[in-house]
Amino acid sequence: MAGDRRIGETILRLDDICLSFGGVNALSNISIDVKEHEILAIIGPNGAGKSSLLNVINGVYHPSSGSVTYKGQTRNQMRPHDAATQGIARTFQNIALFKGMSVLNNIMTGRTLKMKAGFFWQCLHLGKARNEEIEHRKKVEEIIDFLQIQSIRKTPVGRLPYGLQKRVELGRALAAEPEILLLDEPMAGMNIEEKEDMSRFILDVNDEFGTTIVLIEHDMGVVMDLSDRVVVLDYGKKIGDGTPDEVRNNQEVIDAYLGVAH
Amino acid sequence: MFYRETGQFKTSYQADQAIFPIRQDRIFILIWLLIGFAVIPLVASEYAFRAILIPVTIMGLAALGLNILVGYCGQVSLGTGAFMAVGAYAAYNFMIRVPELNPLFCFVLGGLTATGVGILFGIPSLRIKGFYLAVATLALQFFTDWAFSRIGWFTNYTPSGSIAVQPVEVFGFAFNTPLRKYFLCLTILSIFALVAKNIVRGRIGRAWMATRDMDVAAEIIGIRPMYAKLSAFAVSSFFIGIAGALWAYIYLGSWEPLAFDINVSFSVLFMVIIGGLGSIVGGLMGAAFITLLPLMLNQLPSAMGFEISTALIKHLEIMIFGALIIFFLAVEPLGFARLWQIAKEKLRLWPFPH
Amino acid sequence: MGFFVEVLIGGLMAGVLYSLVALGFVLIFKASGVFNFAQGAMVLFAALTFVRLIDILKDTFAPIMLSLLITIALMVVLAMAVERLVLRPMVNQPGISLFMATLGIAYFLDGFGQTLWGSDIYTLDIGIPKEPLMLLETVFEGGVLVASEDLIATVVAGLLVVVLAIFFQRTRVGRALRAVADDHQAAQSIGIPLNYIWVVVWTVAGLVALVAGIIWGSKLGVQFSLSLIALKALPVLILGGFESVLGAIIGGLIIGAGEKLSEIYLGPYVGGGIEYWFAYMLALFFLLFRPQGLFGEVHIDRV
Amino acid sequence: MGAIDIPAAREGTLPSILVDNARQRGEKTAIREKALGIWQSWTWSEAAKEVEWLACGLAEKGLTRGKNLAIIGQNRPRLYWAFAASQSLGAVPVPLYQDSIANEMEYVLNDADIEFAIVEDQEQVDKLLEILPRCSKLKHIVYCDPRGLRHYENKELINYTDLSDLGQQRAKNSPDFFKSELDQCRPDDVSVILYTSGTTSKPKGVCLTHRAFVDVANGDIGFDGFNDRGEILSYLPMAWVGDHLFSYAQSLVAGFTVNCPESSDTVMIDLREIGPTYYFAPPSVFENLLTQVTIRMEDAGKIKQWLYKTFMGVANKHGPKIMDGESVGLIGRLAYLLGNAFVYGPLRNNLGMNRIKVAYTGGAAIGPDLYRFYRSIGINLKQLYGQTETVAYVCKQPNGQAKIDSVGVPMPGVEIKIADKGEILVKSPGLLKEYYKNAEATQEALTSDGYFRTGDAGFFDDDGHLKIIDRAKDVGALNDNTIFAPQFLENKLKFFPFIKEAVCFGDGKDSVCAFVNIEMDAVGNWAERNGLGYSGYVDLAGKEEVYDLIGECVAKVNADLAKEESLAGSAIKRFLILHKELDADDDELTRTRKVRRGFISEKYGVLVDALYDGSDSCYIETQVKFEDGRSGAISATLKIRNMDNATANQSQGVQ
Repeated sequence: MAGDRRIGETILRLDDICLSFGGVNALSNISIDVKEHEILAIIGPNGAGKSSLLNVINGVYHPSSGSVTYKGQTRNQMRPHDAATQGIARTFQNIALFKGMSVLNNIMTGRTLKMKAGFFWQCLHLGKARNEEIEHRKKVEEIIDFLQIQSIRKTPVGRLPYGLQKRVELGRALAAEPEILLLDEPMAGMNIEEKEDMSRFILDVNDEFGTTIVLIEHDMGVVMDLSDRVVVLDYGKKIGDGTPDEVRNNQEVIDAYLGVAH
Repeated sequence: MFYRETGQFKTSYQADQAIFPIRQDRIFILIWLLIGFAVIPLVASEYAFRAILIPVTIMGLAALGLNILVGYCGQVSLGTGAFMAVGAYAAYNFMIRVPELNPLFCFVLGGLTATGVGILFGIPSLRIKGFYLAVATLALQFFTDWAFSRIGWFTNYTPSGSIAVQPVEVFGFAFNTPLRKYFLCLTILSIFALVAKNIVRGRIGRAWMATRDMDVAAEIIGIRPMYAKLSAFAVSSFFIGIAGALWAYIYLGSWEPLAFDINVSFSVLFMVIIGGLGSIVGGLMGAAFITLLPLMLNQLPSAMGFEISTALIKHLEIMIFGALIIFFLAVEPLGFARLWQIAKEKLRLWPFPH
Repeated sequence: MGFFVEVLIGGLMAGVLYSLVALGFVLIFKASGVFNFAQGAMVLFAALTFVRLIDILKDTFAPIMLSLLITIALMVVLAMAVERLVLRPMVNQPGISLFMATLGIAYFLDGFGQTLWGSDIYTLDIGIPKEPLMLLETVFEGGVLVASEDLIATVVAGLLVVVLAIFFQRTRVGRALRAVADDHQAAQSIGIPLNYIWVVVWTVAGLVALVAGIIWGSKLGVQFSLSLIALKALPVLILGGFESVLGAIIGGLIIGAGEKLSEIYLGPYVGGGIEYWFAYMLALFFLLFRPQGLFGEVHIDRV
Repeated sequence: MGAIDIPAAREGTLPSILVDNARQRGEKTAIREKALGIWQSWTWSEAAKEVEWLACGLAEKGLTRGKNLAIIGQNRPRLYWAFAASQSLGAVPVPLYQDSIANEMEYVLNDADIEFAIVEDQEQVDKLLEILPRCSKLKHIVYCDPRGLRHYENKELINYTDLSDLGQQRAKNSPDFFKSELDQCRPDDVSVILYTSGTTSKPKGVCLTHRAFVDVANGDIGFDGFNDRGEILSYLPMAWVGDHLFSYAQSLVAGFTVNCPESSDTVMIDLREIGPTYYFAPPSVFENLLTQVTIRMEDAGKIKQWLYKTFMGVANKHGPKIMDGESVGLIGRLAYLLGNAFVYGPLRNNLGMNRIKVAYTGGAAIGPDLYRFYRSIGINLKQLYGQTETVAYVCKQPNGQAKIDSVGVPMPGVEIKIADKGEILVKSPGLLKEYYKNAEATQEALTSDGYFRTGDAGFFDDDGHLKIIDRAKDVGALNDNTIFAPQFLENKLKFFPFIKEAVCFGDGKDSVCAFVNIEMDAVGNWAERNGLGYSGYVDLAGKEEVYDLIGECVAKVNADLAKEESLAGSAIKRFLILHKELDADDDELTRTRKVRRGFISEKYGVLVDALYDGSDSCYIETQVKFEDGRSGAISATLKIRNMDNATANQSQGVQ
C-alpha cells in the first residue's frame, strides 16, 4: 500500500511510563517507540489504558514515572501547549469540537499557533490581522477540500451528524500541520461507508503530508489494513508490539484480546 | 423575505469574511446607524435622551464588555458593577489629580485601570470554574463597595462620600446637553461594537470561544488558557470600565458610593443573558430591554388610571420584573439574539419553512 | 483572652446561621444543579409571611402554630410553582440561564412578599428568651457573654442539620434525592421522578429558609435586609463546596468566626466595615489552593 | 426585455475570438470556478494566457493539426481551456460524458483515434488506465487534480500544471509559435467532435465546424439579446452540444461569464450564489425543482401556505399574460405586484433564478403545469428545439410568444421542410459537416439537397410555430389503424408529479398498455401523509393504494386523449407499476434519460405479454447493476391494473 513512503527513525519514545489514578494503575512500565512516517495502532480491551497513553503523549496526564522523548529531547512529562507547538495534534474519543462555532472556525482554531498578528491590528481587523485571516483561511479551505466537507463549511458543528463531526475534528487537528497525529478511536460509531472514507483520509494524510499517525481503534479489520505496526495493551501493560501479522499470531494477544473480543 | 441573496457571490476571502457579507444586512445596519445618528436626534425629547437613550447606550457598552467575558469566553462574572466603579473612580481621580488631561483620555485611563483590576481578579479563573468563579467575582464587588465608601482618598475626602462632577469638556466643547451627551455615548458605543466584532471574529475571539466550548481541547490545540481567559477579562473590563466612567460622568453627574453595587452587576448580566450570550447585537437589545422595562412598568399603573403609592409601585415593579425575566428565560433561554437569528433564517428561506 | 473567646463564640453562632442559609443552596444545587440565588428571598418571604400571619391570627387559640402551618403550606406551594413554572420549562438549559431565572424568582419573591405583607420592620417574638448568659466564668476572667437566643438558635440549627442528615440517609426520598444528585439521567432511567424530587428539595429548602428566617427575624426584626443574608452565605458555599452539606456547616462556622474576629482585630486598621468583603476574600484566597472547595468533589477531565 | 446593446456579429475561429476578447474586454471576468470556498475568477486576458500556455505545452508533447484530443470531466475552467488550446493548434477536441463507464469510453477513444486526453481527476485517470491496453493510440493523459495520483507511475500521465509550465517556457522561447498556429486555423475546419448518445446504435461522432458554432452563436445572440454582462452556470455535461454551445461558443462570442460549480452535489447552492442571467435545464430539472418547492411548502405554517396558495392563484391567472406582455387589469397587476413581493420574488431567489433574463428547456417535452408555473412566477422560461447535428439550433420560442405545445419559430437562417410521415428536415448554418469516419451515416442523415433528417415528426401551426409529436420512426398504429404516438402518451403521463417514467406499447396491438415508474419522493411523501407504511421502493410500488393513485393519473390522460378525435382510440387500457427504476446503468435509458423502448420491451417481454393476455399479475426477476458496480437480481410479482375497473373507484390525491 505504502508506495514510496519511507518509515524513518524514532521520533517519539516513551520510556517506562507509569500512571495511576487514586491508587489504580492505568499504565505500568510502558515503553513504546514511534517511528517517523509510520501508522502505529494501539489496541486493547476497554480500560486497557489506550486513551491514557495518548493523554500522556500530549501532556494532558502527567505520568508518575518514566520519560517522554520527542525529537531527541527527553522530559518527564509533556505539557499540552508544548506538545502543540512542537507538532503533536490529536482528536478525541468523545468528539471535542467547539460546539458553538462553525466548521470553518473550528478548523481555523487549529491554526491558532501559526497566527501572529498583534492585538491592535486585530481590534481593527486591518493590515496584518486581515492578511493573516485570509492567508490561513486559504490553508483551511485546502483542508476542507481535502476532507470533502465543502458543503458544510459554514454550518455550526453541533448540527452535524456524528460521522461528519469526526471528520471536522480530524480537519482541526490537520490545520496545525502536525508531525504526529494522535487519533483516539477515529471510527467509533461509524457505518462501513464512513469508516472507509475515514480510513482513506488517514492513509492520504500519512501519504501526502508524511504525518506520523498513532491511532486507537477497535475495529480489527481497519487496524490490520491501516497500520504499519500494532501495539497491544491490556490492563495498562504492553503485551504485544509488532507488524499486524506478528500481533495477529501472538498467543498472549490472542488470549487477552482477540480471543475475548470475538 | 426581503433577503435576496441570489447573485451575491464572493470572489475573495475578504468579501466572504466581511462582518456583513449579505447586502441586505449592510443596508439594515446603515439604516440603524442613520436612525441612531440622524433620526433620533431630530425627534427625541429631552426626557427620552436622559431616561432612555443615554442609559441604553452606556449600558449597551457595559453589556458588550460583559458579553465578551461571559458569552464569548464562558467566564461568569458578577462583578460588573465593581469594574464600572473602578472605571468611574479612576477617571475621577485622574481628572482631579491631573487636571490638564483631556477628559476623554481620562476615561480611557479609567478603562485601563479597570483592565488592570480585571486581569488581577481574572487570575482565579485559571483555577476555578463556573459558579465558583461567579461567586469569587463577588469578592471584588463587595471589596470595591467597601473601598470606595470607606477609603477617603478615592473620593478625594468628600465628607459624604458622594461625588459631583462638572460636565465633560473636550477642547472647549462641553458635553452639557442631552443631545451632545447622547452623540458622545453613541459614537463610543459604535466604535467599541466594531472593535468587539473585529476581535471576536479573529484569532483571539476564536481562542475565547474555544476555551468556552471545550477548554481541554483548546489547550491541546495550543491555546494557552491563561492567555485566553486573562485577555477576555482584560478586554471585558476595559469596556466595562469605560462604561462606568461614562455612566458616572455623562449619565449620573453626581453619585453615591453605592451607585455601582451588586444590583448593577445583576442588571448588566440580565442584559447579556436576555439579549443573548455570544452576540454583539444581543447585548445591545438586552440593554434596551432591561432599561426600558422598569420605565414602562413604572408608567403602567398611572397610565391605566390606578392611584398607587410609590412604595407599592416599586414592589409591584420588581415583582413583575422578576416574573418577566423568568418568562423570557423560559420562552427563549438564548435570548433576543437567538430570536433574531431564527427570524433572519426564516426571512432568508421565505416562503419555505426550512 | 475571654474577649477573644467571646468574639469567637459570637462568630461561630452567626456562622451557624450562615450555614443554615447555605444549606438551602446546597440542597438545591445537589439535586438539580441549579445555583439558587433566591434562597435569600425565600428567607425573607417565609419570615414575612410568618410574622404577618401571627399578627392576623393573634386572636386565635394558637397563632404561632397556625401561622407556622400555613407558612409551611405556602412554602410547599411555592416549591410546586417553581418546579412547574421555572424548572420544567427550562429543563436542559445551561446553568447560567437557570441561575438568572432564580434571580428572577428572587426579584419576584421580594416584590411579591412586600406587596402582600408590607415593607416595614416587624418584630418577631415567638418566646425565645433574650437574656444574655454568662458562661465559662471559671475559665476566663469575667466569663464569656453569650445571648441566649443565639444559643437556642444554634441548638435549633444543629437539630435541623441532624434531621436533614437522617432524612437524606434513612428515607426513601432522601436516597432517591442522592441518586438524582449523582446522575440525573441514570436516576430518571431507573424510574425516579425528577419533577417530584425537585418539588421535595425546593420544599425542604423552603423550610430551611423558614427556620433561618425565624431565627434571624427574631434577632434583627423581619425586614428587607433578611434577603441579603443570601450574599453572606455565598462565601460559605465556595469554602465548603456547592455539593457538600458538611461543607456548608463547617464553612459557615469558619466564615462566621473569621468575619467577627477580623472585624474586631483587623477592622480598625483599615477603617472598619470589612466584614462586608472579608468572607469573600477569605474564600477566594482559599479557592486558589483548593478550587473545588473544602468538601467539593474533584472532577477529573476525561478526554 | 428592454433595449440591449447586442454585440456585432463575430467571425473567425473560436480560439481567435478568445484572443480578440482578451484584447477587447481583457479585464472582464471570463470564467469562474467555485473552489476553496470562493469563486476563483479569471479575466479574458488571463484565460487567453492559460490557453496559450496549455496549447504550447500540448504542442511540446506532440499534439499537432489533425490529431484528436479527448476531454473528460465535470465543467472546469481548465477543461474549457483545453477546447480552445487544442483548437488553436488545429487539433480537434472530443469531449466525453464523465459518468460513462470505462467500456463506453473505450469505444469512443478508439473510434476517434484519441492520442491525447485531458481529464479532471483520479476517477477519470483510473478509467483510462483500465482501458489503456485496449486503446493503442492513447499516449498522453493530462490530469487537472493531482489528488490521490501521487504514486501513479504510468509514463502516460502528466500533471496539468507541469504541462502548462512547460508551455509557458515554450511560449517564452518562441513567442510567435502560438499566433502562427492560430492563424493556420480556418473557420470551416472541424472545431469539435461530439458523440451522440445513440438510442439504438453505437455512438456516432458529429463533426462540427468553427463557422457552425460562430454563426449559431451570432444567431442566438441576436434572437435573445445576450451581451457580455451575463452570467451562466455551466453544470450540464461538457460532452453535450448544449453546454458546448452555451458555455463555450456563446460565451466566447457574446463575452458573458461562465461559472463552474464546486461539485455536482452543490449545483443548487452554486446556482443560488451566482444567480445566472441565462439558464438552461432539461425539463426533468425544472420538474424536480417544482416537486421540491411543493414538498417544502407542505411543511410550511398555515399563514405561509395560505399566502402561497392565494398568490400562486394570482400568478396562475395573470403571470403568463404579464410575461407575454398582454394587458392585465389594474387590480390584477397590483395583486401580482404584491405576490411578487411576498411569494414570487422570494421563491425565485430561493431557486437562484431572480436574475434570469432567459431560461431555456428542451430535449424533451415539458409539462404544461410546470411550464406555466415558472412563467407565472416571472421566470422567462422558453423552449428550444435542435439536435447535436444542428448545434441545437432549429427553433426557439420568441419572447412574448411562448406556447406550451410548440417549440417556437425557426431561427434566423434555418429552413425547415416537413417530409412524408411528418418528418422534419432542417437546413441551417449550424449543420454538421459529417459523421466522423462514417460516410454511410452522413449519407443517410442528409438529403440530396442538403437537409438534415431530424427523425422527429411534427407540423407547423397557424402562427408558424413548430409542434413536435414524436420520433418519426416511433409513430405507429394500433390494429384498428388508430395513430399511436408513444412518446406523446408517455410525456402526458410523466407530467404528473407521481410518475417518473412511463413506457407505452401499442404498435401492432389492439390497445395501448403502459409501464409506469413512480417518483419515489413524491409518492413516498404522499404515502406518509396518508399514513401508508412501506418498507422500500418495491413495496411502495406494489401497494394497492399507489395503484389507485397512478390509476387516477392514467384516467386523466385518457380523458385528455378523448378530446382529440384522432388520438381518442389510443387510450391506455391496462398498466403496471415497475418494481425498479429504469436506469441508464442498466441500458434502459439513454444517458440523456430517454427511454429505450425497444430494449425495454425485449427485457421485460414477460410483462408485456402479461399486459396483453389479460392476467392480473406477473412474476418477474431482473438483473440490476448497483452504483458500486456489483450486480444482483431483484424479483417481484407485479399487479396489473385494468383501467375500465380503475376509473370507477377514483378517490383522493391527484389535482
